Amino acid sequence: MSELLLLLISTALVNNVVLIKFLGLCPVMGVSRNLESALGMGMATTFVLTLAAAASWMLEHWLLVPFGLEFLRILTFILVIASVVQFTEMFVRKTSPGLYQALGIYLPLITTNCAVLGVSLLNVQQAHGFFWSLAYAFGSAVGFTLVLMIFAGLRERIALSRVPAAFAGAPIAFVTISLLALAFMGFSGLNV
Amino acid sequence: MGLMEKIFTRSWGVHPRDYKRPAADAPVRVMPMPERLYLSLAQHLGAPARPAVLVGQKVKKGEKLADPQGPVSAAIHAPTSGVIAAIGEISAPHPSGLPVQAIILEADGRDEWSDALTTCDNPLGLDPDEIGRRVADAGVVGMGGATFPSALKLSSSRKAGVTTLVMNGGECEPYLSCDDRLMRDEAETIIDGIRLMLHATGAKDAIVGIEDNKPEAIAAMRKAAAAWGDVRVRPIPARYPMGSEKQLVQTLTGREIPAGALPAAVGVVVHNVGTARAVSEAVRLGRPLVSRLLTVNGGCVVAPGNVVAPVGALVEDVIAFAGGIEGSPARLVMGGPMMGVSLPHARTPVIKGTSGILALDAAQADDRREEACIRCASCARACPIQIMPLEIARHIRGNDLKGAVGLGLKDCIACGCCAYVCPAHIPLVQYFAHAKGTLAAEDRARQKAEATRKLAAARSERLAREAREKAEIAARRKAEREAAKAAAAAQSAGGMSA
Amino acid sequence: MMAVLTLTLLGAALGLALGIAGRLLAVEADADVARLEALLPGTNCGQCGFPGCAGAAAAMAAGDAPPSCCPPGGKAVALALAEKLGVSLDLSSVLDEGPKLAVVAEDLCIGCCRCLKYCPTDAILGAPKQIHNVLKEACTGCAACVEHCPTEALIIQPMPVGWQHWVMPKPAAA
Amino acid sequence: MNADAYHAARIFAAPHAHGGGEIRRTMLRVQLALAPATLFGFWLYGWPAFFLWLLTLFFAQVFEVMSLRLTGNAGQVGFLGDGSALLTGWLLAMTLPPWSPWWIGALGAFIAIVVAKQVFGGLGQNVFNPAMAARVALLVSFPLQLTAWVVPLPLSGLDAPGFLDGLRITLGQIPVPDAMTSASLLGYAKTELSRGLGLAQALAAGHAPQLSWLGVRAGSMGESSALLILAGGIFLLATGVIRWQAPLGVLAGTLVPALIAHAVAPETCLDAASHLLSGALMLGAFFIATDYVTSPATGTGRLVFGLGVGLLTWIIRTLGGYPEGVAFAVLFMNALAPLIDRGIRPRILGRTRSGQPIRNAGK
Repeated sequence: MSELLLLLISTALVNNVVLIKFLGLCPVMGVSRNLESALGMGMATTFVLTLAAAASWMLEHWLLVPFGLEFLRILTFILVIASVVQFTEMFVRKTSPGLYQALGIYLPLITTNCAVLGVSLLNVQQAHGFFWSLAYAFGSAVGFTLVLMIFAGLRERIALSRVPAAFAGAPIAFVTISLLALAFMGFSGLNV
Repeated sequence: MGLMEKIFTRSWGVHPRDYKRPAADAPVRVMPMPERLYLSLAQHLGAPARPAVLVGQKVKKGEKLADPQGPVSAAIHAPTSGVIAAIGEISAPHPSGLPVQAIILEADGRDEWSDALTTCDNPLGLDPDEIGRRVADAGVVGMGGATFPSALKLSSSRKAGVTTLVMNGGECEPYLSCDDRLMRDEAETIIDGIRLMLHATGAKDAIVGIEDNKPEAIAAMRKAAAAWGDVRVRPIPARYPMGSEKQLVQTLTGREIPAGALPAAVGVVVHNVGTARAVSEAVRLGRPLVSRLLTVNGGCVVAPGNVVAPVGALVEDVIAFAGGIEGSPARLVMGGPMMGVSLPHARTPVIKGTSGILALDAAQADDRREEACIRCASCARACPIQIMPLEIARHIRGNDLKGAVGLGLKDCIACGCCAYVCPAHIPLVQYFAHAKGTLAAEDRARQKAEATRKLAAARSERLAREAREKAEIAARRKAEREAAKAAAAAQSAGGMSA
Repeated sequence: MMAVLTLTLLGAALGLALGIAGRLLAVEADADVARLEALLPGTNCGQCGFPGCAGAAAAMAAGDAPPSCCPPGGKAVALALAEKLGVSLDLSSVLDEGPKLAVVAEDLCIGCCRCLKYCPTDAILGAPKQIHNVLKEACTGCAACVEHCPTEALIIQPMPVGWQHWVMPKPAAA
Repeated sequence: MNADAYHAARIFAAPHAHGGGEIRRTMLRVQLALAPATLFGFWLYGWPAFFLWLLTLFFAQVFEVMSLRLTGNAGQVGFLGDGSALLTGWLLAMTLPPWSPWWIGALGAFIAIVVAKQVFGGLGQNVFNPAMAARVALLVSFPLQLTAWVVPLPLSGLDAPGFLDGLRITLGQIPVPDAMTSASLLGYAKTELSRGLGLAQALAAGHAPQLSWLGVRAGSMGESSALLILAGGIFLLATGVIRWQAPLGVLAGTLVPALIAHAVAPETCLDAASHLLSGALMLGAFFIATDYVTSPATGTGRLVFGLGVGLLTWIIRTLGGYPEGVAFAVLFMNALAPLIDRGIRPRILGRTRSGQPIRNAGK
């Protein structure tokens, strides 16, 4: 139990999927303009990541390995991820039209969020068991959501700052996230 | 303030240097009647009054010049006897200096009271509604500066069933001392007015809150109130904005007024001590509100002090009477320095709510360049209603008015504490005033859009109906013609067959 | 062979699942146009170049018109539309000089009554051979009447601001 | 002059009075509070420390003025400006190894002033503490230079460098002899632990925490004397420049876990006094975590912020890869500050915490 907790902390902070592994930067830059949509995006991605990790584990262990089809891994994983994203999109559209509008193109783009595929593949690579895979995916997603929300909070503040015209918009966002990555480096080597 | 207190207490408000003395200790001077008076038709909260006199008409002191228009409005009376010279525009006592409709009265120098005034020797025997009526007839409005029609406040308090009458003798604004002076000199009249207001509102008791930096006023009021069990005088700590309704009620009664509600929501009604005096004068002597005590003060005033000035006197006349100006004033302010309005020039009239006229020198006005906010949050600590001025101003700066409202912009009482303490000299109150004004303008635009949308819909409906009617008429005509034709054909056919 | 079969089956299974989910989570075609139209002034003045406010709303919903296409609406309407449409709006592109008003030049008006029938809000009062007048409360400043006046007696002016409605200027940012 | 000659220069909004507070004065007070510890640092580490301090301040101000010129905001307040850049440079100099070469100071000043502050729009607009951002960037980029702590000279047998030698050390012409460098207490503890030694054994040899109060030991100027830093902090508290929430939070955030951990595992966890008196904790508590711009605006928010800084510092020091964690902890909490500000707001008078008007409880 405590090992699972440590895994969560480790994946969320020490090996943060965004700031240390540099996966899933597109939605972090794209959907961090305000906190509400960042939270929505984080939850949607958490859902997709965890579900995709579960589905891909089952796919890997019940289909690909028994039939010797490992070469289809990336293809089938993407298929599963795309379906989960499609489902999430329908769900969000039905339950929260406002969030659906706010997330815009970035919602279907979760499909191409490399963090999702990356985590699924890492799970296979590191030969995690089923629950371990789930925890690993969930921890990564929590780390993703954490960074997304912190970054959204910072950008909300910066949006009202007197940023020089040359740096307004994307440049200042990159400067900010680089400094944020510096802050996360403090966790490197954390013995948990 | 002790060191530990300074470090650990969460205190609202500010302790500005008050500049009240020596003006407060100088005896009251009565200003001679100027040759012309300019009576703004909008000198109270609500709709402007409607003139009830004609140009050239002779009036006596205390005669009604303008009637209230609508439920929230107040009558205006002649401050002296004379002739109506004109009804026209004059620069409003307002930062914009935009014109306002005014009755211009040429004084005849005799200053004769009208002989139609209704006096009353036993006003406590009157019906409470009758007191309200007489107060309304006298055009009494709140003298603290908000100028809400007092009669309306009396009657609505009665309806709301308030139990406590809080009398505002706080006078927390620096420089001003007219309420202080009034309480020292006319405590008996004020107490009488308070007792009339108790009668009119149905409240059980009255608490007079006076800041503890006015010991003479406290003593005078205590002495005058000693005879009455239902009027208590309570010293309160001197702190700005103690005279603000929410803060005063909380300090005196411990009750917190809900946001957006009147004090009546907690069973309290608040009146200014100056209003009590005006009520007493109106009911006992039948005298309408035609003059008031105001403080002339500031570094550029030669002889600061309190002056009885007729409503409608020009600011420049009042200042000239008070000894005139020395040096060049950095700002001319009507009201107190924290919430008063800066005047564009001195050719603007005194109104019923004018509690002071200040000619501030450069050091007092402290007009410095705005720097960037360093988020020190001094403003948030000073804010008596505990909003976050720094955050709200940031949103307004970035044109995010919706965000500003979400942070409590509409709760702001514009007391000015935030801007007073800001080390970056950010004009926070100006940001808030701008935002509130813009939101109000948007509201008006929205209401107008609603109205015009209805008009447009009515018009297209009318056009459709007209077209339909035209078509019906055409169809009927056609049918008639065809019927006639058919009849004719039948006739001719019949004729043929016959 | 096995690979093809697996992929086909997988695809079919996921497709079926999504199809069912699509049924269960169906969202009715949203009433975008109606919601947009509700935000417009509704005077059908035609300044946007579309046939009436309904036309403009349809064009905006289809993305053929920017949210700033309504001149009488000004900044407020443009902002509301942009929010509904979920697009960001460059406020500098919106020409908003504040509310406007049509005014009759009394020395030019010949009382021909031609303008009356073009006013979308019936804001012009007038009888034949009488100088016309514009009802301030009803006029939206849409300028539909201007071109129909034979003597150019109708002028669009900014709405005069009284001191009660005066807005404190925003501090000049340091 | 007569009143009728008066014409308002422009539209003035209320209030027409001011309490007299000034940004420049606030900055000056903080600098004053830093002075005793700094002077002590000069005495302790000699001329190189002074030159590094001077150069860092100089470069900070140069970069500030240059940036203001470039963004068109220059010349409004004179060369010294509001004093904020000098303060940033000063704080940075306090955290650097005192014998660092000049370019460490210059680069640090560049990162602090240009990258972490002016790019965001200058004073008040930055989201990360400039001095700490620069310190972390330097530490990550030049770990060797940033951990070369010299032994305090008054106690060492070596002669203190003179004016010229000091200048040459700062200019990088004379390498700092190995014999004169030593690990800071936290670094030493970390290395010894990684070598498998217990703390009791490791600390027996010469590192006495009691010295921390006086500060006569290897380290930066900012950690040299906890006592003088504390005195500066109390001065700031007394003058109302800072308030108690953030410092208390930082100290408590480190103290509590340190006490517990040391009681449970004295061999692997440093004692509380060492934690409190070493590294940049005191400086961080009173001078860094109290930075208005990058910390939350409410008292409660600042307490939470401080607790976070303190706790993260302890975690990084005890469990992490770096011996010192104040700078990282501050940066991380800086990033959280906007969220804390959104979450913790004072209750508006007449409203409940959720923003609804209160019910008439008083009636």
